[in-house]
Amino acid sequence: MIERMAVVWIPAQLREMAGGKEQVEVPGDTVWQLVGQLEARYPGLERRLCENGQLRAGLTVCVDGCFSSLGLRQRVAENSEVHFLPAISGG
Amino acid sequence: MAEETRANEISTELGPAQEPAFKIIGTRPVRPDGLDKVTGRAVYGIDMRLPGLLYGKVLRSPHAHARIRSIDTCRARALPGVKAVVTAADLPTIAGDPAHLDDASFALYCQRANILAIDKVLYHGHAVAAVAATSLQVAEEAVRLIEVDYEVLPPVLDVVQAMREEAPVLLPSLRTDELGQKSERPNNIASHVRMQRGDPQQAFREAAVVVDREFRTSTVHQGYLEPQTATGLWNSDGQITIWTSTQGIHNQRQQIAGILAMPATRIKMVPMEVGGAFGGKIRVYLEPLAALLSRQSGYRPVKLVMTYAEVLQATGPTSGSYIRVKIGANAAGCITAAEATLAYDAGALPGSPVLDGAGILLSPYKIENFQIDAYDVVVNKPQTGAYRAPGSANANFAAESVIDEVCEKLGMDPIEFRLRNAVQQGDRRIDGTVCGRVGLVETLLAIREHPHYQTPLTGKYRGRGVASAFWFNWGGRSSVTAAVNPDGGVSLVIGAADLSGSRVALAMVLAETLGIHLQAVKPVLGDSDAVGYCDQTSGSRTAFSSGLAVYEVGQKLIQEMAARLGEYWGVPPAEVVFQDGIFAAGAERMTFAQAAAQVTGQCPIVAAISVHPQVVSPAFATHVADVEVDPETGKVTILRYTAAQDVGRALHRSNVEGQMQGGVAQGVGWALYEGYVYSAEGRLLNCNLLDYRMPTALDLPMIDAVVVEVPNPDHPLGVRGAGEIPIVPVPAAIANAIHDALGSRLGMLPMSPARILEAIGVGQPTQPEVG
Amino acid sequence: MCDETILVHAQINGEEVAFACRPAQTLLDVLRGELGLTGVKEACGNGNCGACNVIMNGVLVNSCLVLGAEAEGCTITTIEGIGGPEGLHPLQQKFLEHAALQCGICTPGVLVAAKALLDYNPHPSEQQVRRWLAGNLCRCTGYDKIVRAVLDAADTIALSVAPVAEVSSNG
Amino acid sequence: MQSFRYVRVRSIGEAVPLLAEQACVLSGGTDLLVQLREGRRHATLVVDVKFIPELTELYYDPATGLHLGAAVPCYRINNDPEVAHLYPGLLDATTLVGGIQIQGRATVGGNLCNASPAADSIPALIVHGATCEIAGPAGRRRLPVEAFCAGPGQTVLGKGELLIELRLPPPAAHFGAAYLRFTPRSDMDIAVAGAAAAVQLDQAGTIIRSARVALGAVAPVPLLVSEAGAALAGQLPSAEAIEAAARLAEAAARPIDDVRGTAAQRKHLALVLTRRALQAAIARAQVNTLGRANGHV
Repeated sequence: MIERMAVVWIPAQLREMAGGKEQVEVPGDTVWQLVGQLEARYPGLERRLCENGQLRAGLTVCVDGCFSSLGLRQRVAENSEVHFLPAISGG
Repeated sequence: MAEETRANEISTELGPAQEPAFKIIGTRPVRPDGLDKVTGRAVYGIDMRLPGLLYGKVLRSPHAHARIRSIDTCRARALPGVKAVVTAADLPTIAGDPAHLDDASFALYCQRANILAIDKVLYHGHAVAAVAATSLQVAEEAVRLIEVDYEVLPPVLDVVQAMREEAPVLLPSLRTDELGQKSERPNNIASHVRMQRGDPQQAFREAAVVVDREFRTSTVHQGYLEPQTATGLWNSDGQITIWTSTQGIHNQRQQIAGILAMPATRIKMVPMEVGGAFGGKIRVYLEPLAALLSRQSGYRPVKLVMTYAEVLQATGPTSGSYIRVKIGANAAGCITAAEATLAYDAGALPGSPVLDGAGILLSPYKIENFQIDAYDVVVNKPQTGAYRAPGSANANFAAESVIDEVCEKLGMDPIEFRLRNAVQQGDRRIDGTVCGRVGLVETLLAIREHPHYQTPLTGKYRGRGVASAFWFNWGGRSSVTAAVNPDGGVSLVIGAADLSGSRVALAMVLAETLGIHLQAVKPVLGDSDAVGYCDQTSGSRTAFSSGLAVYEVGQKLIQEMAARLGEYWGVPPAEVVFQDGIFAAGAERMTFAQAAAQVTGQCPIVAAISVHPQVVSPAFATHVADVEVDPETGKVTILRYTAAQDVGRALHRSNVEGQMQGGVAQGVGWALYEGYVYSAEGRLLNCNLLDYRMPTALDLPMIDAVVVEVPNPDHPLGVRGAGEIPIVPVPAAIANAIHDALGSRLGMLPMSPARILEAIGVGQPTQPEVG
Repeated sequence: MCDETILVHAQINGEEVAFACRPAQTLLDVLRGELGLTGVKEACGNGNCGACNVIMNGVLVNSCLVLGAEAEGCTITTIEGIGGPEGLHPLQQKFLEHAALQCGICTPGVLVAAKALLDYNPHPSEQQVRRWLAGNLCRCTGYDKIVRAVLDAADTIALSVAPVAEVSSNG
Repeated sequence: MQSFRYVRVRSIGEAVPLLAEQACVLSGGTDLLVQLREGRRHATLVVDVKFIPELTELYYDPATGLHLGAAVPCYRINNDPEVAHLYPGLLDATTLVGGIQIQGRATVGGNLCNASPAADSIPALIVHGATCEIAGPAGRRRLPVEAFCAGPGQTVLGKGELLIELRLPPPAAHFGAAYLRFTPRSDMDIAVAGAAAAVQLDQAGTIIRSARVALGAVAPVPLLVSEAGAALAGQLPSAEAIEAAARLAEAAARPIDDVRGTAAQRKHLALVLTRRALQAAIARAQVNTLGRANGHV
């Protein structure tokens, strides 16, 4: 069963931990699985993005231009682009 | 033009996409709630009256930074007519060592500490205690009788000084967050976020032109005229009702529930008319105090209204900031590299809009190599709140000033330069995501072809400035309920606060969808128990998100009525067709009103819809300003102002123009007149509307609002957010116009007459107003 | 210590009214409190915003800078006294048609000021409207539609040969 | 607002004895009520003087000049054809104070007694050569307006004394006066700096016989710069003469930094505004043959 591959854009402050890469292609069906794969390759990275099983407060995940309200449970498609961005709501 | 220009085909013809024929959307009907506003009958939060009402007053700190040793309220409690006195001791306490709180506890600590100071006062005006009495006069007297023993500490007010090693530390449990990693030592930098792509250093080395400038901007306030107010009743059954002037009844209910440590369901928020907000009425200030005072006074209603001095000292102005921007471009006029450092003061508690500023200042343009560093820094000033595209007008002022200088050095027309670099569908945005269909190019073309830009500006000390801008916009959760009346009218209950005319705009969407007259739709605001959860009205989201909910509730009503008519006509519902307000199946036909009379008899027709749009299309704008500067006094007069903005689809055309004109006016105040001025000890010196100068009718010309409509493919009606972007490019457009008039560039906001005189060599340099 | 109260007689919006007020109470407090005329708004509280405007003896004033006691024997018009049983004043109608208001908190003060202007100068220029309304802050509209609505109302009144309004004598 | 008693007096005789204790005079109230509310002034008694006939008179007598009651509100001055015709400097000031609403209440007497260094009407009164008519327990006295202010918010009024009236001498032909101020916004602001100038030309309207220059917001009190006026006497109204006088005004200015402006800015504005006030005053003097309207049309 070949899993779907998605492209995760690594936030600038975490690239050092991720061997300096701007993007990393990892397999997974949900954002949570992608983060697990990244943690396997680059230990310590999950703790920077998540806290007690949730995305850190102030972060939101954008999958293919869609700001997901599901957070880590958001499903991803083949070649999905995943970005971790600041949550902004405006005034 | 140089040969290797980036292929940037621009559709130069400006025709609108083919327009679906709307009957009501896009027109300018009179708003139904307007009558009460022009006759003085509209009831705002400050107009609240109840039998047995008590009046509250807050004691505020005269110091910018001090430890509270003790608070003696005995004499106040003894004053005849005083019914309740509260301090931070009356707030639920937070477990754990204040110096080592986890993120969630620290956030709750900050919320509570801003309602009533806990152990320390952190800014001039910080609330220390509150009193409720039988009259405002008695309450004011009682506040004077409260004795507080302060240990005054050195304040830090300027964002750059606050970042230094030796600066006094405001919050012992605050450690710098580097995307999930905390610094060892407590300090005033709450967080640092970096955005980076490509190799900016290499790109700068290859650039034909590089401009690197520093900017300082002052703290400014939203300037709504109705001060913060709240009337609260904590009843003997434990249920709380709050009448308030807010942008978000459900959001405030959650805040109050957290602060008072109680379930949100026990709190009912009743939305009164709001006398202006612009982002400043999202956070709670007086609501928890009203509730606490009400319980302690034997369950009597308590009303608090801030004086305007309190509004300026102790609500949520936006950040004073330090911004450095460096931009490189090749000879062909393409931006090849950019660097920016933004340090925003968050006021006393973390949470400045530095990430909004960092996210927008370069976003109108395609840039492959950039690095942006954003610092959120606490200082002894009131905690910053949101203000119309928070943190963006000051960031745009910095970036668009540097871009104007790059154009000047390249000898390029500022619009041509922006057209060459404008982000379009398919391009990679600064935040890394792929850009959808947007309207920046169309706004640039609209300005280029506008009579204003086509008419040369002549005369000494006169100048023209251009600026473009990006704003994210926001989707958020919206809920509406609609019920069909037997006469074919429809009541529409809206969750979103109506700050400037959204009731009529949303009623227009429903009337258009149902093919009925606008007057047949009754838009009303529901209290927090009468309508589903609705995020606050902010982020330019209401027309976009609540508009989507209203469109969908209209569809649902039609389905429900079609199904009932199917039963009535004895045909499968799928055969019942609805077109231009007429239901039909075979030979059968009924107007909406006829159908309503019939089917509501069978069973009432009600529909409730909640939405949370996930794809949010950003707003773009391009403005042009003509100014004249008196070189002897430094006074700036705005001769002409034109704003072009892509709104996707205008619902109520006058409302959209009004948002543009109002945003420009606030931007003019930010650019030329407004700014907090603090004493060295941290006292706010201009906490009144005489010395906190907001533009008057005499300071502005007519403002030409050019409504550009590039329909948003991710919305059934093509709507995009429009409320915030109008303020963003204004300081930059005026700064660039002043440079065109005088030849010198100003790096500070406000561009006050004294600073303009200094820029042309009169008088000695003024240090940035401490504020 | 409750200080003595003063009984004040005045004509407000065409009706003879008597009210008791403390000497330190402003006319604005009285109008909104004792008399329930909450159309008169308090924003800045010290004469810098115009939201509390009333016409007193034909003169446009900030009611926050007048003591209740000073109203003795005066004739006062508030927003509630503009327009009447037969319908809206042309200014009110034009403000609605032009969408010359958004949040509306400044609107009562602006309408009272605009009425005082048109009583004094029935054909003002744009600049005269702007000078006359400079004392009425508005944070929502940027003033554009307010000025257009006042100019439009002036034309409408001139056309309709409005009844001769008592002439206000502001400077 | 802390509480106080209010009394409406009908005569000077009724007012003077009341002013002895911690009382203050209420005429327009646009400064007093703000100060009482913000605790910058304290009073147990407020004496409303708006109903004393002598304080509310406004008339011109060719022999004695303009009689301006201390409690006459600005709007009455703005609407008075005599003032517009004969005292353009005063009119410049009274049409600038606050906004239309403030001019509906604020009085020149109140503006003078408030004694703000940045007051708009005081420099204008000074260049018009106004004198103050004061009543008190020891009877009446009169003094030139430039001697009335003693410091920021302080006047020379003794205990129980009341300002009754300002008298502005009748101007001769070829007299002209003007008042200008600088404010960042076009209205509603308090002067960052102000300058008034008055010029009396000779019969032929060519030589300056005498001149007076006064500045606002550049010293603890509104400042008569006599050396600037003296320098102009006997001169042709040339750019050089005007510049020299303006330089003297700049030199006399001793401004401070505050929330409204910087000292350097005010020093510079003293020069610029004096120059412009003199130009305006001279232009008005040249056309003023006491026959035709002068200044405000």
